[in-house]
Amino acid sequence: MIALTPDPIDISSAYKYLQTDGAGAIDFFFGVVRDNTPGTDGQRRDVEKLEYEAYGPMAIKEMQKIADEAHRRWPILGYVIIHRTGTLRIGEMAVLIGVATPHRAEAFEATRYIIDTIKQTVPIWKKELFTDGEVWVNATP
Amino acid sequence: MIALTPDPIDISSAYKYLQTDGAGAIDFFFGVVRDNTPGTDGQRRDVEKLEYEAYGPMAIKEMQKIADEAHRRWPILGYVIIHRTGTLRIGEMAVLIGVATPHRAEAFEATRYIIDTIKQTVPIWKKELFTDGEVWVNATP
Amino acid sequence: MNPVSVLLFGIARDLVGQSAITCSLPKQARVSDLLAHLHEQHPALAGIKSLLVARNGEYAGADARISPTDEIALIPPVSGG
Amino acid sequence: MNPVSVLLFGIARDLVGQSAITCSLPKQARVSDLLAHLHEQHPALAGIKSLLVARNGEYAGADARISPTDEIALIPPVSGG
Repeated sequence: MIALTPDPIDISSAYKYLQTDGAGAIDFFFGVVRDNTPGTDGQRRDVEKLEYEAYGPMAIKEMQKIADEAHRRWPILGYVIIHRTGTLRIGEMAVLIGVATPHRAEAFEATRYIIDTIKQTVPIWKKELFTDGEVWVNATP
Repeated sequence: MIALTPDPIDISSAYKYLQTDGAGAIDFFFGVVRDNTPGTDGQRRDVEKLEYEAYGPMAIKEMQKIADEAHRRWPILGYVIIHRTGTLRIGEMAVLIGVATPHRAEAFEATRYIIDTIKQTVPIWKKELFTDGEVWVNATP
Repeated sequence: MNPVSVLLFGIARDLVGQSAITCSLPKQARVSDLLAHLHEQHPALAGIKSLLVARNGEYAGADARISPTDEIALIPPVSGG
Repeated sequence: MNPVSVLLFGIARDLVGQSAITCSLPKQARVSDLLAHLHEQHPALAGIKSLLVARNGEYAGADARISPTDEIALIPPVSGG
């Protein structure tokens, strides 16, 4: 299952979706809005909220490619990739990756592959909003 | 939080327990009862249910040692280790490991360290029950 | 010349001030021509670390051709997750 | 001689048929003495891949001393998770 959603992500339904009788291991990764970020000067800067924006149809396509590649590499019984869009407050979940496999090593590896690759290729953008300004993450030299 | 419990493990409360404002990444590992296991002849054998037994006080102590060591190695903001005991049916969750950290690499690494080490040192035993017999896992030559 | 509509996201949209613009490009134009045109018309785009182009929802290389019916989007550095 | 109570778990309990047994060990006995005694009294334990001993909830080496007030447990190969 792959989704972009403006609504809060529900962990329990993602877990239920992944339960299959052959699964011995399920790994979940949650990306959560942290209350601080290193500023350009390396100093900690307090984050107020984040805004996530996606090029929806292409983002779905790119996430599907990542899931397909993960399927080729590991014996995946089920996966869930859900990315939130819109304004997120501190502590809210921005992304949930879930992978069910027969054994644990492959669940960890596939989950990590999926989140690492999402951060590299999927057209989703994050703006950090501070009390005194805002920054599109990773966008400027 | 470290617990042994005869009751079903609740994901949502584990997640809530881990949410802190400094956490950017949370990794969850779930060990789930699989419907099959490789038999001694390497052939797939259908599992009916599992029974987990623990030497409770020592199991808690050993899990605490693992959590403490993980804390020394990674910048952990919170962790949950819950292991089920008693009879478990196919698809039920036997163990939940959850780790919250500022960044994702350390969440994956710490979670994997904890589950890998639990399987090596914590006095918990698993019996596989088949339609035609039973086996204490890993107990005989 | 062909009119080509270009979707803008994230910092690209903020710098240009619009979420879509229309460019006039020669027939047979390539992605590299589009980028050159956009940088000329919107010098502020130079403030972005890197810019890729998607054609019909797929990343397209500098030599890819652009036709008026293609859906074109500018992709600044992604930062999802 | 000292009476020492030993907790049994998993396959060890199944093979011996009891969840706790009392052994009579010499004063100053070590873990290795306990294991030798148990293997003699309960030859079925030889069917287990390996047996460790816990003393007061901590793994104890072969040379560790056992006193009557210690909580002693036999630890067959663990298989949690």
